[in-house]
Amino acid sequence: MATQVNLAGLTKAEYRGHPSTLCQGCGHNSISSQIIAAAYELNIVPENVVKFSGIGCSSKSPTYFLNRSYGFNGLHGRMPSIATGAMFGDVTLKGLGVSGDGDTASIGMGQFKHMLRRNLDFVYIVENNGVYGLTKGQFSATAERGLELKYQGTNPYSPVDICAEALIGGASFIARSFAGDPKQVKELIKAAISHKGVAVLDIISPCVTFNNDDHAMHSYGWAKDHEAPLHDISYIPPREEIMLEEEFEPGEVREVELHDGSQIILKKLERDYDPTDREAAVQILEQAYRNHWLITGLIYVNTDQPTLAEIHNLPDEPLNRLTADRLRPAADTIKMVNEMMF
Amino acid sequence: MATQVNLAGLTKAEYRGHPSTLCQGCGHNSISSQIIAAAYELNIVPENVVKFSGIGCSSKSPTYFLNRSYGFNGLHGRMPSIATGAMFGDVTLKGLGVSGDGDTASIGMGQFKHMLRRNLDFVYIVENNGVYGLTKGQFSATAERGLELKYQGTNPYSPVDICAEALIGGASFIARSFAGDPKQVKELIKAAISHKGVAVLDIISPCVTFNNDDHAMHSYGWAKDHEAPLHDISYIPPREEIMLEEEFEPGEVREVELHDGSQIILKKLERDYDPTDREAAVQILEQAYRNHWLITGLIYVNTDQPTLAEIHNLPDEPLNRLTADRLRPAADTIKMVNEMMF
Amino acid sequence: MSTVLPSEKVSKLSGREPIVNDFSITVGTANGSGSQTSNTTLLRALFKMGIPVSGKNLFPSNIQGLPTWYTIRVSKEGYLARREEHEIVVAMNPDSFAQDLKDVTPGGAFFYDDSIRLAINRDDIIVYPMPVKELARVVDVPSRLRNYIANMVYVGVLAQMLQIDLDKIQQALEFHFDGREKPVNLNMTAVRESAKWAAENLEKQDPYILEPMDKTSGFIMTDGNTASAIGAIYGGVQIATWYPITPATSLAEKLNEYLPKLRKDPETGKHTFAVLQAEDELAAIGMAIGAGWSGLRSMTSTSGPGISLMTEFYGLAYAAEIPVVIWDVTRVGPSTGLPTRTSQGDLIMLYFLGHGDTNSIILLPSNPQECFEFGWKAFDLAEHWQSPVLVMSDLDLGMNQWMTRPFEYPDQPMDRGKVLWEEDLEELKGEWARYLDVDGDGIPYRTIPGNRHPHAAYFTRGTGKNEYARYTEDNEVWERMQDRVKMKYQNARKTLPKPVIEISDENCSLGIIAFGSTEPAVVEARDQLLDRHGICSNFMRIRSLPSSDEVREFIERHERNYVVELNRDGQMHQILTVEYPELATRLISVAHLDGLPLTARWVREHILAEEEK
Amino acid sequence: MSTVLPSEKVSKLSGREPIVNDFSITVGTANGSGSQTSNTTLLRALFKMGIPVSGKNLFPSNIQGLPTWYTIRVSKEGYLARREEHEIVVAMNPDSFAQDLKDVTPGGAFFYDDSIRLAINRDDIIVYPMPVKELARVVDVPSRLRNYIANMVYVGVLAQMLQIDLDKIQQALEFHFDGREKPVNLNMTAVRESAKWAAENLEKQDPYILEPMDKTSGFIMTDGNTASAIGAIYGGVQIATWYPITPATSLAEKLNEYLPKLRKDPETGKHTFAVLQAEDELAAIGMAIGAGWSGLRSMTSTSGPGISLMTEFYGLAYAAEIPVVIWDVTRVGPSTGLPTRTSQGDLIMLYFLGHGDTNSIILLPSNPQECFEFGWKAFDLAEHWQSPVLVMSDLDLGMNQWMTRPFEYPDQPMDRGKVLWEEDLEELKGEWARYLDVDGDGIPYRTIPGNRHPHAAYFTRGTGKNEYARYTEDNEVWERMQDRVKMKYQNARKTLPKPVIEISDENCSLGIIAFGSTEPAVVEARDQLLDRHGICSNFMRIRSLPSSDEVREFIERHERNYVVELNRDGQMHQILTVEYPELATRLISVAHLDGLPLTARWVREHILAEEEK
Ligand SMILES: Cc1ncc(C[n+]2csc(CCOP(=O)(O)OP(=O)(O)O)c2C)c(N)n1
Ligand SMILES: Cc1ncc(C[n+]2csc(CCOP(=O)(O)OP(=O)(O)O)c2C)c(N)n1
Ligand code: SF4
Ligand code: SF4
Ligand SMILES: [Mg+2]
Ligand SMILES: [Mg+2]
Repeated sequence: MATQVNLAGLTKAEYRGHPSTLCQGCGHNSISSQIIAAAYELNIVPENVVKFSGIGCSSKSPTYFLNRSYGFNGLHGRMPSIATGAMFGDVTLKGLGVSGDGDTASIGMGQFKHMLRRNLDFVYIVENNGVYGLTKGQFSATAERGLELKYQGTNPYSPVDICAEALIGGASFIARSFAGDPKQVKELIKAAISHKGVAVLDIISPCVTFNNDDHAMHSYGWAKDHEAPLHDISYIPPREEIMLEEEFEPGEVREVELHDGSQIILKKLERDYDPTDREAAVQILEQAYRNHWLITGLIYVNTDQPTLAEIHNLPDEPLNRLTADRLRPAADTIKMVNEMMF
Repeated sequence: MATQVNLAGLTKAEYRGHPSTLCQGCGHNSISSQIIAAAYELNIVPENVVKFSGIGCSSKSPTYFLNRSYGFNGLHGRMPSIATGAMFGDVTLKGLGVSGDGDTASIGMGQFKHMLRRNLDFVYIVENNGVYGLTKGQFSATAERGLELKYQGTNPYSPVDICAEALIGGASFIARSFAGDPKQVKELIKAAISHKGVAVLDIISPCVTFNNDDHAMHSYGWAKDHEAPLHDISYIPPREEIMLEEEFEPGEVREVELHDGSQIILKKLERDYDPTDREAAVQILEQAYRNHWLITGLIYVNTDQPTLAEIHNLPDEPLNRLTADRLRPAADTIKMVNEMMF
Repeated sequence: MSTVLPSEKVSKLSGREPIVNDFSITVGTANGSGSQTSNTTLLRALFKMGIPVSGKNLFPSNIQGLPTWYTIRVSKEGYLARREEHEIVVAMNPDSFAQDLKDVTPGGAFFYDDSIRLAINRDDIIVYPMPVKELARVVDVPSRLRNYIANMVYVGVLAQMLQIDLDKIQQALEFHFDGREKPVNLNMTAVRESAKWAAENLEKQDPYILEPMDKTSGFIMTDGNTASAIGAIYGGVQIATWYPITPATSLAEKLNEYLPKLRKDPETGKHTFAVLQAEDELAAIGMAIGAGWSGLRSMTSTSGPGISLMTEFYGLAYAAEIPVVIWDVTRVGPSTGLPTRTSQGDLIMLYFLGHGDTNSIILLPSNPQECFEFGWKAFDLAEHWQSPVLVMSDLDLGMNQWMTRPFEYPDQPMDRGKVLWEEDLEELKGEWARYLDVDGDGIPYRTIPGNRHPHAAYFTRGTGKNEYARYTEDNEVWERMQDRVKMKYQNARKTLPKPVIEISDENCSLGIIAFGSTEPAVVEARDQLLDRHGICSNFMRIRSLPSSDEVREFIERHERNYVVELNRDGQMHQILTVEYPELATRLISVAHLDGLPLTARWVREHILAEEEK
Repeated sequence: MSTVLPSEKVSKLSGREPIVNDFSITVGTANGSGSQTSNTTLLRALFKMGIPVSGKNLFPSNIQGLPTWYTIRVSKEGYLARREEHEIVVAMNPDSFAQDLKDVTPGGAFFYDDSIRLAINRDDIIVYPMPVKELARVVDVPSRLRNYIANMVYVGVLAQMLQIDLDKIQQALEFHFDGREKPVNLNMTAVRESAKWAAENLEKQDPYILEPMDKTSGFIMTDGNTASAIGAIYGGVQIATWYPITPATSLAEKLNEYLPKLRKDPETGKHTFAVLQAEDELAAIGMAIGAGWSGLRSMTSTSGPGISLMTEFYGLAYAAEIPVVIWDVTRVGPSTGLPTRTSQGDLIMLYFLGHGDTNSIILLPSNPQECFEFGWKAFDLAEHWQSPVLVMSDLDLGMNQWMTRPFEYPDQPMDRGKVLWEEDLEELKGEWARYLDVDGDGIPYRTIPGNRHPHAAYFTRGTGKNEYARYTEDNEVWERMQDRVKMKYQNARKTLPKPVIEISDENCSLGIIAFGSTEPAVVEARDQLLDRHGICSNFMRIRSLPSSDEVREFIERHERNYVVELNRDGQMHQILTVEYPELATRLISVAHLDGLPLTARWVREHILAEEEK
């Protein structure tokens, strides 16, 4: 029997990475699997993706998927700047970054916020476990007030809400999900990859070693019990007939068309949530924050914001392939330049 | 004729600083004057205030008021951390910081946000001119998209909204004002000083040298034309009879009582705005941002949030006056400690 | 006495001369499997038997699953350095089994978990399979504790085969579990049962045995970070700010643990201290500087990447003359480096920290006792000299258990430096100037926020200022201020901890210079050089920088001074060259870095090679 | 020829021998009052008259109002260094009037705005009041331009009194206003009218006059930051990231100005470059490193505080072997320092930048022409050696106007280093390893993101890795990798810009060593030492670190080598001591820092003092 390949002619194995060295059961591992699945199903050529991360358990995970993609494991909290610079090299590449809650919301807050303002064309995944995994269990900035950890006592500070920060900071695609909801994670990753601009995915990803008590808000137990999806989400690739398993009544779904012609289909659940309405997004996040709701799904999307490459008026031709004659002004210009001096 | 003194027995001159070396007409100078006026009218003893700043024209201004207060002109973007550490020295002191939009929202974003989470008891004034004054006219992170500056071209990025950042970041007192509205600035400073917790004042403070074209959103012209106060604000000191110039109909004013018993009286203007309602605050800021409204006044206040000193269970007695015998464990403990080892 | 077999029987069984109290035991396990408990239990039991021991943990940057090793060296001579030989190896991890097997010294003993079904292709060693799974089942614990119990099996087996006193193991467990009976009993049961199994089923064939001695009395066993934290508490620390980073994390965590015990205010129940986890190192040092400025004994602890981030702030504290203590528990750089390996590689960076012309005061503890001592002394120096004080420890010193002399209560009263309070200003009629060198020692007087005297307040900045703390860009004032500050550091030299000097031979022309955690390797290497090669040497351990006259004199006294250190570029050698250019040709660098603690062998061989040139 | 009075008449009037083309003019104004235009106009007019000139701006850290000085030195000998004497002083600012008056050299001339009603208490100088307000009124401009015109008054008066060619002033103004007629005419009117007024009302009594020469042909006049920016453009810069900071800001702003002129894509109108203002220096260097990694010619420019913040990232670029160019336009440290004063104080920090063991490649330009040259060369070196390259300029060099040789078109093709693209990998059948030293020079091969060959991709990290870029914590691999990297830097020495050496006297035992912007002071001091004191000297200007054999040879050749520099601690002296410990005793430090550019006098006196010891 022939191994199954996707439209890019690749087997799923060709999307894998090295074996994970994270703890068994770590949420980060599930997310890696969904990145692999999403890339495979999107028929992406791995060479067209570049991976980034900061420092942390989460930031190790780019080693565990897409072995055939370039990767840059940078400094703690500084993934955004490295990615921003790197993405100028070849605008035909897609950037995908994995960070942690400490990496993004503690040391990395400044760079995170400023990357959003620039609308770098980039998928920014926060594997959010409310704790510093790699340094063994200190509070991160997303830890809920009142959380108790073994060697740290009780967290006295109010938590950073990554999605609210992203929204106020000007991100053009914002979603929240939970590592224990693989289907939603996968569909959101697909949509994020297709989105043109910065896509922030705040994924609750439990740390089974240091922060998985059932009453902890980043634990499997709590998240399973409290997850409240805004909608049922499906991603439809461009130019594909909409073939969903079920038929919908009119008004039962919302559709968001992305730049490449793909579509996000949002099937209504309890409420009729419109993720293109910034004010609605502000409000739902505020309510969720106050009431400790774990709302998941696509919170906000704006398909019109110019990306950093557009702002800088870059050509499609990769800058990193320009030859010396395109980069160095011709010899005869030097006279003119000297004359421009005095 | 005797010079006039306040209840602290001080003349207004005793609240002054050195002569300003800022440009004539700079908004920052007006704010310094209002700090002086507020401190004088509050009968504060200058020795009970500690001043902080980062680096910038704005950050120079602590030299220009309250000469008899300690001051620390720190590093660019790092006022929050210095202030946080310093305020542990003596919790009976009031901290007052002046920063710029570059200092706070560009390089200082991370520290700014994290200071808010800790709810340091501190007045944090951002003298917001949308530009880097001291380095001669580059875009700051609060510059509006589309702003044109002489040597910099057109700003392509969406601006940081200091008040929205403060709100999402968990600040317990948030106000916006305009240096050209001295009365409001003064009343807000008084209220901020009386507030227990972090008070963020985002004051539009035009840079007359580098960003004062009438169409620029941080100019005098634009701000004068667009200022839309949420209410008419007056501060009433604790234990003072409410003696306002006018009488109010019931329902015409809102009152907010601060921790020291002082009151903020908000006289309704167009809308009935409740600054203790976080959701309303989120909404008004979102609307203002979208529609380029310069709403001013007290945007949000929460008088219940524990301060950093409370969180750390500090005594009222200044830590920096503890003598050696209170700091060094007694000689007889060393044996016990060695036994605690193995 | 509860050792199961008497030692006579052992030596007969092995047929070789017994090797007593002079070998190394290495245990290979998987990270996060709880072997830390069993290894330190072994270590502590040996320590309580009076045998000099040291333990080195070699662990990966990983939370769970990757191979980890723990080496216990027993040395009747009292040598504490790492050795490269592993006479006894315990293999608990299939992933490192092959490596572990290879590592056994010929003639050594190999204990292994018999559920690992891998080939044993050596016949020059003694092999002992252990039915770990079965033995672990003797105690009934929840599955998450199963691993811990499994690790107790090798403790029991080794106890039997090497003759470790089970009472001492019990003591170690009681210490570990803070006296809680239940875990102690559970673990002891596993140990006893395993020992019993070994007594009944294994035949001693190797020559290694442990015998009680009395060479550990007068010592305690602890790690450097614990010692540093407790030392800081005896220094009266009031605020400690930090950001998690291996190997510095436990220093702050130990402050959290011991401060409430040693410093709670009996009357109010309030805290007269604060330990604050900052959002990053920039903030951590900013807070510490703010606190130092406002008169608190203030510190921050970090490792290399954090120091890099603190660079700008260090310069501010230097220029504004603010006391603050900065601990750098070093790991392998550059950049992110190997976060779980040891190194002395940050030294020269600390020495030249900050842009522009700066100076540094650096303390260099060598053992936990000194971590304690410098823990309190650093505050005195910082406040006395109105300066940031850097203390450089390292992963080996900070995180491993060391046999060390007990902590000594500070022998000096607290030195709070030149601080003027209200009454002082009253006396001076308010006449004072923040940056005026009144006493000619380069140290000005300062006041502290909260001082309510109307002339107390001053304005602090990094930029140009005059004696009265007023802003100025006057070039002469600038130079005057900078020269005073430099003079201050020249004066500081004399008051910093002096080097420890050992002149074994007045006529010897060979000096060896070291600092920090490499001391044990050098001490041992010196003995070997003398005993095996007849090469005499004198020894100097530098304990602070900038260095004092004693350092110069030591160098002058010797034709050849080997500067031994654990970094690639010989950074102390570079610093001494800068401090004593006229003696540069007497200094020879002996430096390398591979992330492991230095061994006597490496030191000996490299000095020998130079000597033979 | 439009000078109003012939020079004969002047010398008669003054009654003293004329002093021609050899004096300094200092103008005191208030910051932000627009005097920059008139001062550079004067400077440029003199330059166009063929007289060697240099201009030094002494400005406060302030936008408007505080005293500012501009000194123009004219030197028929071609000396460009700062002098301490001010023969001609123009006082436009009441706040600095007293100081300005004091500063005039005895016998010198003092021009002042006669609306300043302050006492003139000197009779050893010539005094010329100027009715600035009245004269400024001759042109009708909006009030915000009034100041600019007022400053043109002294240009006109000086033109008349010192005999500056008005045509040259016109040329200078045309350059300044980019040929726009209206402002040129307005300003010229003010100049002419003021000159006319002076001719009619002032009597020349001082001996200072300017005469045309031809000693500036073959030179251009520009500032170092402009030259650095244009040099970078000829180096093919693709991304420049920055954060505003004096004195580096104009480097980035000049990139913004010249890149569209020199590098727009004629066909698409798209940009093949990006200049990006980051949120801070941490982000600026992070972006530059990311871009360098992805194959772009990438740079960032900053000053001391920014370098401090970049420390951690520098270490990452070092360890991950990523090409990136970092300009440090230095100012006075430490900490915030004096942001508008010059210094060479960051050198040793750059040399040891980053925690752990690191190495640096540092280029040290001395003049704008060299800023241009190193502007492009830095990229070649960075890509060739797969390393960050630091270029240290300073405020004096970067922001002041310098007479300099014209920019020379690069004499070498671009060196993109060892990069493998798809076709290369095809040929190698995908067999390559990112960190393998194939050629024995320490430089491995790299591929670049976007390379679509299925074996192209690799994973980049600062931490331990093997030749195949796979993560490892193996100690031997670590040491091997670090030793290769160190070897790479040893090899780099030979390819960096060589020192400029001037052996004036084969038998002379005195060497003088300098670098960067202090060269003119040293050149002049050497002449003075020889002419006035008969002391010979040879000269070496170091242009890069680590240094090459030529540096060693120069030091070896001289008994006494004075290392002259503009910092407090003698940092180049420290570095040379570390690089050549065996020659340490031949090196003597001659260093100081007060924020002002070095003068020949200071250098001469300090060398003399040492020589007389
Ligand atoms: C500058 C710096 N400071 C501190 C560290 C230590 N450090 C490594 S990972 C980490 C926290 C990671 O937490 P998070 O981002 O939440 O990732 P997780 O491990 O929880 O997935 C820290 C503090 C570092 N590598 N660099
Ligand atoms: C680390 C560092 N980077 C850059 C600078 C240079 N710098 C000084 S002030 C300033 C911007 C100030 O802007 P803002 O905070 O808006 O204050 P304003 O002058 O507009 O009041 C900058 C970039 C610095 N001092 N330190
Ligand atoms: S420590 Fe936590 S975050 Fe890290 S790998 Fe283990 S479970 Fe995951
Ligand atoms: S430059 Fe702008 S911000 Fe600075 S002092 Fe002048 S007006 Fe104020
Ligand atoms: Mg985390
Ligand atoms: Mg500003």
